[in-house]
Parts: sequence; C-alpha cells; structure tokens
Amino acid sequence: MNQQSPAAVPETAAAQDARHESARANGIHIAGLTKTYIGDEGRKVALHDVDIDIAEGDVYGVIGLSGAGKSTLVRCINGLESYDKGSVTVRGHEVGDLSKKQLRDLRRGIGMIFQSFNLMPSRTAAGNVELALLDSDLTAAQRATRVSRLLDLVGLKDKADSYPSELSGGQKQRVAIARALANNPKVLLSDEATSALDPSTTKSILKLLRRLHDDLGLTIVIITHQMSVIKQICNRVAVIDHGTITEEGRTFDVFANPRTPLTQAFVATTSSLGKIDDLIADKSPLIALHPGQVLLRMRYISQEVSEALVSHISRTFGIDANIIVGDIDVIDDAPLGGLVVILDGAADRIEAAIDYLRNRNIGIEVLTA
Amino acid sequence: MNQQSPAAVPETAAAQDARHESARANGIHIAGLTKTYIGDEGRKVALHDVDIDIAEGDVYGVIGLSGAGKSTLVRCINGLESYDKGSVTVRGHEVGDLSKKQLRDLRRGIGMIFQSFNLMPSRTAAGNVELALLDSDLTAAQRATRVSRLLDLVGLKDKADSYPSELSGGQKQRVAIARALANNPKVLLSDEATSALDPSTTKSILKLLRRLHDDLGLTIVIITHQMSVIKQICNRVAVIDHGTITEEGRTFDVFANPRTPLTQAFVATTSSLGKIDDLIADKSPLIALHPGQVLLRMRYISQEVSEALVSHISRTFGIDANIIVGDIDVIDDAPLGGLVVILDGAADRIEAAIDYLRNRNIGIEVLTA
Amino acid sequence: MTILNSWFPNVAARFPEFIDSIIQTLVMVLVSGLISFVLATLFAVLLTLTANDGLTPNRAVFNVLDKLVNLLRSIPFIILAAALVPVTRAIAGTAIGTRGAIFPLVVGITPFFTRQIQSALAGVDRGLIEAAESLGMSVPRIVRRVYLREAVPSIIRVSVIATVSLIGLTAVVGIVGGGGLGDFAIRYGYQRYMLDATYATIIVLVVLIGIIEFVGRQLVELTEH
Amino acid sequence: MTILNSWFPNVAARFPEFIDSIIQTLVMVLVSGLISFVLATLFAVLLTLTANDGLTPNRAVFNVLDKLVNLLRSIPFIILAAALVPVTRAIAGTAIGTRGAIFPLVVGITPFFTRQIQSALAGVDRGLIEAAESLGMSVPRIVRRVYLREAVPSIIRVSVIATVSLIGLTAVVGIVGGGGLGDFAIRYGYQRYMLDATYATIIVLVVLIGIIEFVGRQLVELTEH
Amino acid sequence: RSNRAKGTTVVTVGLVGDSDEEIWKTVQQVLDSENAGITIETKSFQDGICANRAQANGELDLTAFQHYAFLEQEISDNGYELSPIGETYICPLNLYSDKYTDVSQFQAGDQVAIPSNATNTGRALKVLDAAGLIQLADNTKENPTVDDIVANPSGIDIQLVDSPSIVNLLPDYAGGITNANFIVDAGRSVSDAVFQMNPDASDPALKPYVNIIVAQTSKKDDPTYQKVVDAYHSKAVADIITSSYDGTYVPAFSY
Ligand SMILES: Nc1ncnc2c1ncn2[C@@H]1O[C@H](COP(=O)(O)OP(=O)(O)OP(=O)(O)O)[C@@H](O)[C@H]1O
Ligand SMILES: Nc1ncnc2c1ncn2[C@@H]1O[C@H](COP(=O)(O)OP(=O)(O)OP(=O)(O)O)[C@@H](O)[C@H]1O
Ligand SMILES: [Mg+2]
Ligand SMILES: [Mg+2]
Repeated sequence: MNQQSPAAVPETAAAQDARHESARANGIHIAGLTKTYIGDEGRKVALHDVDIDIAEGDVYGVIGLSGAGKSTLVRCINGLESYDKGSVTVRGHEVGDLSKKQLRDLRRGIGMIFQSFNLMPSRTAAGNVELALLDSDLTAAQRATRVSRLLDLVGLKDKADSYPSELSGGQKQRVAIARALANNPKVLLSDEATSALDPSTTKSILKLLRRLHDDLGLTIVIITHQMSVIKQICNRVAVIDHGTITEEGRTFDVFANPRTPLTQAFVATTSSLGKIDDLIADKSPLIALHPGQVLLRMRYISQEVSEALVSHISRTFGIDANIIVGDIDVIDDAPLGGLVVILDGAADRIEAAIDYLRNRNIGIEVLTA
Repeated sequence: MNQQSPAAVPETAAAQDARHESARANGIHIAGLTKTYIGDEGRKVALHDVDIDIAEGDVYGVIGLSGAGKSTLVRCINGLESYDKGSVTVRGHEVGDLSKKQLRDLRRGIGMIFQSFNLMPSRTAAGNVELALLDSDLTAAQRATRVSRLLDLVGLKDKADSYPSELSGGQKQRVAIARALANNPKVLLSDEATSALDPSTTKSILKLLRRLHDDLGLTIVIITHQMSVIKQICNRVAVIDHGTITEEGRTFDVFANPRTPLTQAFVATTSSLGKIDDLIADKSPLIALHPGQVLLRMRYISQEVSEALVSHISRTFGIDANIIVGDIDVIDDAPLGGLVVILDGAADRIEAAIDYLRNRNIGIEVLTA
Repeated sequence: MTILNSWFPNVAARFPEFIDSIIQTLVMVLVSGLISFVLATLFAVLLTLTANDGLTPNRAVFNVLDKLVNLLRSIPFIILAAALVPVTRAIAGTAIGTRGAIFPLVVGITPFFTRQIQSALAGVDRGLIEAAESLGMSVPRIVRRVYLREAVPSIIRVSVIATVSLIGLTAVVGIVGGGGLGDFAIRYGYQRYMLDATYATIIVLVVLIGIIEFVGRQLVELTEH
Repeated sequence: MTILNSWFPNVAARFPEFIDSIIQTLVMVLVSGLISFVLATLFAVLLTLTANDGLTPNRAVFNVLDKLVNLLRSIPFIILAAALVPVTRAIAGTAIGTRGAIFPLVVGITPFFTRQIQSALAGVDRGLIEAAESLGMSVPRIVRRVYLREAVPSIIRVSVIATVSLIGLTAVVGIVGGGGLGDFAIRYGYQRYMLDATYATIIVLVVLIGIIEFVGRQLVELTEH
Repeated sequence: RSNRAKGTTVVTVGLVGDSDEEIWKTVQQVLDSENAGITIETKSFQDGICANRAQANGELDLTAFQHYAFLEQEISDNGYELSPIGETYICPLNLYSDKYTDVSQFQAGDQVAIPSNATNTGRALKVLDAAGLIQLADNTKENPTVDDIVANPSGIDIQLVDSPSIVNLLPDYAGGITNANFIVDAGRSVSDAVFQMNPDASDPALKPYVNIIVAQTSKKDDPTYQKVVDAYHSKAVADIITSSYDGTYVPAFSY
C-alpha cells in the first residue's frame, strides 16, 4: 500500500482557489459576453452570455465541438472581434472601452497564435518573428539574437531564411508560435497551436509553454481539440457548446467527473476505457466471457486514491482480474482514469470484491458483454 | 485466466500478408521515389528513395515529424507533384507515364483531402461537395440528394448553404472530407483530415472512414499527427523522417516494438507510460518509493498475451502491485500497452515475480525513482 | 430647363445633339465593352493556361499572344484607330459613326482588358486549381468552374476599371466621327472653348462612371463570400 | 544606318528629332510616373484605411477621395490636359514642353493608378492585418510593414500596367506641345502619312514596353515568395 | 438634326469642328425656300484626315472643311478620287502673341507655335516668311516644311502644336499662328494679330487656302450637289459669314 496525500507539491483545491482570488485582478474576466455574426444568410449567434474567469498564471483550456465559438471567444479577448453585449476585462482593462492607443499597449502584452498561422508571405521565418520585435527598444543585433533564440526554441534554427511558402504546415505553425512569444507577452492566446504538429514537436512545444508559464508566470489560453494537450498543460478547462459555456472547472475535476454528455464524450475519446464499448458492440473475442466471469469498469473519480487495488482484491478475495484495457494517467499529480477488467472467481467473492471497491470510492460499472 | 487466440476475427499476420499479395496489383506501389524542390535558397530534397507498398483495402498511416515530406508523398500519388526519380504505381498505372486523360481518369478514383482544405470560396458547402459530382452521370436532383447525404454524414446538414468564409476551421475540414468522398473513390488520400476537429467529430469521421473501408473496400492513406487516429483505424503505418522511410509495418508491430528513436518517441507520447519519466524527473511524491519497493514498467510486446498478470503475481508471490499509470489499448484486437506499477513485498518475492513476468513474454523495465 | 439654359447655354442650344452623344457613348461602351470582355477573357485564359506555370504550358502560344498584347498596347490609340480603318470597313461595313467606332475600340481596349483579367486569374489560389485537378477535372472545366468562377469578384473589379478606360477611348474615336460625349466635349469644349460643354460632359461622365462603379461594387459584394 | 535609311527614310531624315522624342517620352514617363506613384500610393492607402471595413473608417475622407478619383477619371484626357493649362502654368512655370507635360500627366494617371494600387492593397489577406494588430502595431506601421510590403508584387504588377497606360497618355500631351514619341508618330505618321515614322515609333514603344514588362516580371519574381 | 421631309434627297456633308453649323443652317433655309427637295445632313469630324477617308469611301456625299492645299496633299498621299465643286470662304491664319505687339520684337530663341497638321504647317511657314521672321527657299511651294527654311534671321524656335491648343498655350509661347476660328471661339479678336496676311481670295498666294466643297470625282457634276453649291453661293450665306463670324471667315464666292 502506498497511501499518500498528493498535497505536498500539487495545490489543494482550496489553495488554488485562494491564489485565484489574488490573481483575479490581473487575469481575464469575461462576463455575459454575447457576439453575433451578421452574414449573407442572416445572423449567427457565435457566443451567448459567456462567463469565464481566468486568473493570472492559469493555463486555461477551451474545448468544444468544431464551430462552437472557441476562436471567436479568444478573438474577443484581444479585441480583434467586437462584441454585442457583456464585458471582457484583461489585466484590469475593459477591452471594449480602450482607446486605440491603449488597445495597442494591451495587445503588446498578449501573444496570439492564429488557427490559420497568418504568417507574412514576404518575410522569412526569421523576419516573421522579428516583426513582433520591431517596435521594441531592442537594437537590430539584439533582435537578431532574440529571433534566433526563439527559432531555436521551436526547433526551426535551420529554416530561419525560408519563406512561409517553403515551409511545411507544422513548420509554419512553429514560426507563428515563436512570433507570439517574441514580445515576452504576459498572456498567450493559442488557437489550435499544435494541431499541425507531430507528437514529438507538440510535446516539446508544450514543454516550452509550461516552462514559460512556470518561469515567467505567463497566463495561457489554449484552444485545442487534443485532450492530451489539455491533460498535459491546463489547470483549468472550459467546455463551450453552441456558443455557451456548459462546463468549467479544474482540469482534474472536469476529466474525472464530466457532467454534460458532450464533455463525457470528449473525455471518453481520451481514454481507451471507452473502447470497451466498441469491443462489446463488435463482440470481440477478447471479452468473450466464460461462465462466472464479470466484466467491470473501474474509475478513479477522486484525487485521493492511490492504492494497490488489483493486488488487494486478488489476494483478499482470491479472484483473478485480467486487465483488458487500462488508462491511468497522472493529472495534477493525481492518478486519473481507470481499468476495465474481467473478474474470474467464485460469484460471492466477486460480489465481495465489488463491494470493497465501491467503498474505496472507486467508480464501478458492471458491463454486459 | 483468459488465454485466447485473437485470430478468430482479427487477421493473423500470415493471412494479412497473403491478402496483400493478391491485392498488391490494385494498390499503390512506390519504389525509389525521390523528389527535390528547387526554391529561392537552393535545392531541398523532400523525399529520398522512398519505397512503400500499399495494398488494396489497406488503411495506411503515414506519420513523421513536421516537414518530413508526408504531404509531398501523397501529392506524388495523385500526380499533383512530379518526381525526379523512382516509380509510383496506382491501381496498376505508373502515375508519371499517364497521359493527361488517363491521369484524369485515375484521379476520379482518388479522393484527396488537402491539409489546407482548398475549398472554393465562391461555392457554398453544398456547392463544394457537388463540384466533385459535376462530371458524373448523375442528374441535378440525384446530385442534390447525394450532396445532402454526404453533408449529413459529416454532420453539416445545417451548413449546406454557408460559404467557406462563414465556416469554422473544423467545419471547413468536414466539407473537404465530404467532397473527397463524393465520387465514391477507390482510394482516399487524407492529409491531416482531422487535425482541426474536436475528438467527438474526429471519432465520427473515423467511424465513417472505417465503414467506407469495410463496406466498399476503400484504400485509405492517412497522414496524421494524431497517434490515436493511427491506432484507431490504420492496419499499417509508415514513419517518414527527413524524406526517407525509417520504419514500416503492421500498426501493432510498429507500436509494440518501435525500432527508431523517432518512432519510440511518437509511441511514447500516445501512452501515459512515458509520463512516468516526467514524474521521475519531477520527483513526484506519487512515486516516492518506500524501502523495498520497486518501480516497474511492464509492456505487452507480443500480440498473443492476455492474462490476469497482476492478479497472478499478487497471489502467487504475495506482493502488492500498485498501478501508477496504465495504458492498455486494443489494437488489431489485441491488447497493446502496459502498466507502471510499484511492487511492494519481500525482495526475493519481487525478484521471482519479475522473472515470472519476463517468462510470460512481457517487456520489463525496472525504473529508478 | 432654365438652369440648363442659364448655366449651360451652349449645351442647351444643342440639347438633342448632347442627348444623342450620350446615347452614342452608351452604345459604344456597351457593344465594344461586351465584345472586348469576351475576347479579353479568352486571351487571358489562354495566357494563363499556356504560361510556364500554367496547366498546359505552351511557350509558342504564350509568347505570340503575350507579344501581340504588348504590341497593341504600345500603339497610341489615335494611330491605331487610323491604321485600322480599312479593317474596320471590311468588318463593320463602315469606318465612321458609332458603328465604325466599335472595332477600333475593341482593338484598343482588349489588350489592356486582357492584362487585367489575366491578373485577376493569377489571383486564384493555386490550391484551388490543385483541388480541381485532384477531382479529375479537365482543363476546360477547371477554367470554367474554378478559374473564371473564383475570379468573378476580381473580374468585376477589373471590368469596372476597363470600362472606365474604355469611356476614355470613346473620346478619342470621336476623331473617326464616332460621336459620343468625349467627341462632343472635344468639338465644343476643346476646339471651340465652350467651357459649359466641357462641364456638362464631365457631369454626365461622373454620373455614368459613378453608376458603373456602384453597380460593380454591388456585384462584387453579391459574388464575394 | 543604311537599314535605317532604306527602311525608315523619313525617320532617318529627322533622326535627331526622333531621338529627342524618345528622350522626351522617357523623361515624361519617368518623372510623372514617379510622382503619380507616390501620390497614388498615398491616396490608395487613405482609401483603404478609411473605407467601411478599413482600419480607421472615415466616411467623409473616403467619400471625398473616392468621388475625386472618379471625377478625374471621367474627364477625357485631352480635355483634362487643356483645362489644366492655367494650373500647369502656375505650378510648372510653363504649360508647354516636357516640363509642362508632367503636371497634366500626373493628374491624368494618378486616379487610375490609385484604383490599381487600391485593388493591390485589397489583395492583402485580412488575417495578416489581424496578426499585425494582435502584435499591437500602430496603423502607420501596419501600412508600411504589412499593407505596402505584402502588396509589393501586386503593386509592381499594377505599376507596369499604369506605366504602359501612362505612355499612352504621353502621346496625347504631345499634341498639346509636350513632344515625345506619340507626338512624333501623330505628326509624321498620322498627319503626313509617313508610315515608316509610325512603324519606327511602334517598334521603339514595343521595345520600351517589353523592357518595362520584363523588369516588372523580374521584380515580381524577386519579391514574391 | 434637320427635318427630313418625305421625298427629299438627303445630302450628307462632312465637316470638321462645328464652327460652320450656322452657315449650313442657312444653306438649308435657302434650299427650302427654293423647294429644292434637298435635306442637308451634317456630320462633324474632329479632324480632316478621317473625313476625307470617309468621303473617298462613299460614306459622305460632300465635305466642306478643307482648302485646296489640304485636298491636294491628301490626294497625292492617298490617291483619293475627290474633286472640288465650289469655293466657300477663306479662313485667315495670322500670327498672334501675348508678349509682343510687333513682329520686330521677336528674339532669338523665342518659341513660336504653328499648327501641326501638314498643310497648315506649310501655310504658317509662309506667314512667318511674309512676316520676315524666317526665309523659305520658295514661298510659293505648295506645302513647305521646316526643312524648306533657308534662313532664320530672327532666330525663333518653331514648334508644331495641335491647332486648338495654340490659343490656350499662347502665354507660354512668344507667339503662335492659328486659324481665325479658334481665335474667335476663344473670345479674342482676329484684329489682335501681330501679323496678318491680307485675307483676299483673289490673291494667288492665298488661292491654295481657299476652302472648298468637295465631292467624289465621279459625282462632281451631280445636279443635286450643284444645287447645294448654288445655295451656298447665295447672299444669305454670305451675310451670315460676314455678320455672324466676326471676321473668322471671308467669303470666297460671288453671289
Ligand atoms: N464571419 C462569419 N460570418 C458568419 N458566421 C461566422 C463567421 N465566423 C464564424 N462564424 C460562425 O460562428 C461559429 C463559431 O465560429 P468559430 O470560428 O468561433 O468556431 P470554433 O469553435 O473556433 O470552431 P473550430 O474548432 O472549427 O475552429 C461557427 O458556427 C461559424 O460558422
Ligand atoms: N515549394 C517548396 N519549395 C521548397 N521547399 C519546400 C516546398 N514545399 C515543401 N518544401 C519543403 O519540403 C519538406 C517537406 O514538406 P512537406 O510539406 O511534404 O512536409 P510534411 O511532412 O507534410 O510536414 P507537415 O507535417 O508540417 O505538414 C519541408 O522541409 C519543406 O520545407
Ligand atoms: Mg476555430
Ligand atoms: Mg504536410
């Protein structure tokens, strides 16, 4: 047994909330935000009465179906999109009320990575990054140093002199990332910044963001379709559906206890635990049960559990637990996920084992193959 | 114990190879393919001596770092890109030798989803899909029916009359998918077709592709950065690095036994098993070992293992196995992945358990926290 | 009519002629505009397709067309119009009057129009052409369904520009007796120093061009998504 | 020189005048081209910024400029040139000669040039402007670093078109005492039926325009990535 | 523009510019008063080259804008089969200046504008010759050019300019020669000239510059055309020319 409180380094929920309160003044606060597009085919409400609080230092994930309004949301944060109703305060300023000059100053502190990159075709990779630095106090030589450091960070040192048309999709995206970071922003808005990147590059970019966050207190808003990105880097996450926020909270909580069907579906896709349903539907031989066997899905649903559960029931109740699929990940320094196992043994022992697990605060579901 | 041969429905390697032989004539065969771009800054070898055999009915994944040459590779398959050397045969025709007319006929049988969508801005979603049908024998009414069926398949029924500029990134991508499928192609080339899609939509698109594959024998070439896509749908996968194929084989084999560091890194990112290294580096309290405890990584490395291993060692050797992270997925109907556990018990019993596991053909690695 | 009489006495004195010349201008612009639009589109498509990076590169066709366009653009219009008289007569039956003006106008504006449409076609994203190719579309169909169709807003924009230039040329064909507003302005305003004739002409032309630009803008808005 | 004498006897007879007129054309095109390029760029930028969907919408400025451009474009050039004589004299000190030709040429070509550059600027992807905005760039800097810079290839393309049109206009100001090749061709070729003068002029103009287009193409290739 | 009564013969007359519209209105009135059954339709051209070409091709019945010199030049250049069938008037071509009041004041280097079309260039050179500013090899030569200048005692610099522009540009030149109709239309007076050539139709030196009505040679004896010429050669027309044109034209016919 290895019963430990994970509180030593990871924040408790209470501590996190406290920090939030103090950091709130410098964060991003969205209240009652409503935004309507007026197109050829009439009006399209892209955001409806959205409330979000992002504290300074948060790494805030935004997920949702394609077309839900995620891009629109972040575009409202740096004032690229005007809004019909509501309030968007960034670092203490109401974005909609700022003068042009003030808006410019605010934007200098906000890096943005666009979903479509928006690189300048006439400038090389280095030129695109340098663009962000032209209005700084740096000398040309200092700029050049900084640009090559940034390109190095995103792994594009050798592509400094290539034009966007000569870069692959992922290379373009990395230039966009370097540009967004060039100005040492306090806030980073990232719209699908890793969608065109291979897993290794994604990982290194996320590491980079994490480091910037840890070292410089960068506040990051990440739109992504990759649940793994959320799991790896976000401390909070919002789920947006048809322009409204349907779920919001600490990443662990949302992933552990998704409330809406949409979030449940999202979480399910991140974990192979959902795959068992497909196997059942396909009548896979892998889960063909012999008489007396029970197919069981166990989920960690609270942050405090970390035990040798399978060993324990195997020994205590004298049953076999064959792990069919497993997905136990570590989020916020606590294990999250679960296992699907086939229990084999005497019926009453199985019964007892299931009861034991229920008492250990494990989510238990008996599946029928 | 639940020892079963997974061969009942999933193909054995031998059976798959046999089918390949027969389907080879109708597949895609690339031999010695070399392609050089001549840009402003000189020559850039995008592909070098690439050999790939894709049999009819394969769902063939191509993965690789950003800029590795994946897009270039598929563009050579339907003749959008000319090549310097080598041979590309598609359904029995050498692409480079075809007359324009023949190339057109070939292309009608190949659907392509572009990394950058390439939707016609002047046409609605429906119009873009219909474009693919204009040269068919269908009447206008038949076309309309087919278009709305296709849009329905990709979940865009209500966006039929929207122009691309009014669609979100993922909606555009789905229109591109519908267009590529419109002509009932025999081969589908998909360049990052799900990169802009949320997990649920991705899942439904993959299901759709899978169904088309199963029902119509569609051959699919998928470029993707999402390992989960490869795992879910591809039976074979190639890894491309700096323009050369570094690894190729059945998906299970590649994921179970990645040979090159690049592939290993890719596979690691798909599985939380790699996360343990981060936890170790971070000195996470979750894996702080008490005296006598051993941190162990177990991997399923052959397709034939499916046993109640943890139960077995717990009972047989009287030790505790606390699962820290787990990732057991089902690929090609066999479990793939593994667990990281902390073994707790008498030193000799742990020793014996590890020996037992080694003999069961389980990849074993003792980690030092 | 009283304003006309007091502000534009010379125009009032030849009001039917003024109205006639407006109609002549409209006829000339409309007819030669339509003809040269068709020709320019044809040439622009040919140039686009046969260029080095086109769908059907053909150095010979491209060079001949390209040089011909340059040749015609380099000849001052007045010289061109005079040189074309025999051809005009053979084609239109007459070299004078509104009818005789059409052919030289077409020859005069088509090269310019061709270059404009060519650049509109060049604005069509290469990726769209590739998408059409990947659907197995034939070249003529790619031209119709992608090049021309996707360039519609740009083509409208350049057509407005070309039409305005064409109006400028109609003033010069006045020389061959083509009539029209420009001719009216030159004969009375320039050659006879009747300033009111010049002003009246300018007012009508401003309104005319305003209408053309307005219609163009509306069409662009309608066709651009 | 013998070919010149036998093929172009009339040109050979007035060879210094021919060379002079070439130089005059070059000077007129160069000087008025440069001036109007600067003005047209300025106006185009103003129009782009003050338009409804621009960075600093301003209905008043936009409308005044827009209407002014239309007004000037609607006046047949020969009338415009004649009407401008007093202003030209006030500005340039004389209304004749190459010097007196510059101002009317600038007034004549700038509106057209403005529209062309305006459409080149309209071709700059909205997303690029947004990217610059998101970097907190000021409007003048966005103009310089994004609008103008990203439009360079298009601006070169339209400049070639405008320059060729400008050469056409020089033929007209020639009539009003500007000299130049067009004037040479009209006086000898058109009015005195010396066909060889026309041909010689056309040859020189074709070569000139060919050079301009060639240089333009090279520049486009150099600046387009 | 004119009432096209049924059963009348229509005669199209090509003109250059519109100065003569009053004259042709009067000719129509004369024809009407004679019940000649002829309707004149005028067609204005901006320049004479196109008008002649149109007539040579039978697209005009008559033209009335040119003088003998221009017609002859055109015939010799283009081989047109055109013939004069009646004289009309003479249009004085004088030297004007905003700068000087007398010919003697012209100095070396002074620019003098003269009409750019071929025959008027020749005629203007003769004016300069007569004014003593230059010397032509032969001042009776039909269409002298600048190459025929043998001496330039005044040292003036001769510029060829489009006729209607010359009045406008007079402030920029030391002097300019142009047709009287432009001077009158521009609101100046013919008598402002610093040097005039006596507009006497009987002066053989000026004979080439007498304006004429021209028909195609094959139809030069057409009685209808003759009736038009006769109507032109009437007192009513002569009166109009002298009264309405302020010295622009001097009738060159007797009535
Ligand atoms: N300019 C526009 N005119 C009309 N409708 C628009 C416009 N831009 C976006 N929309 C609509 O607004 C909704 C939200 O768009 P948005 O781009 O914010 O979605 P998203 O959540 O970013 O989607 P994705 O994940 O696919 O990028 C979509 O339904 C889209 O169709
Ligand atoms: N037109 C071009 N000119 C020069 N180099 C090019 C061109 N197109 C691509 N390349 C280069 O060729 C290489 C392969 O490009 P490709 O687009 O095939 O990469 P990819 O594997 O699809 O990358 P990604 O995953 O980022 O889309 C890249 O290094 C890229 O920089
Ligand atoms: Mg988006
Ligand atoms: Mg790619």
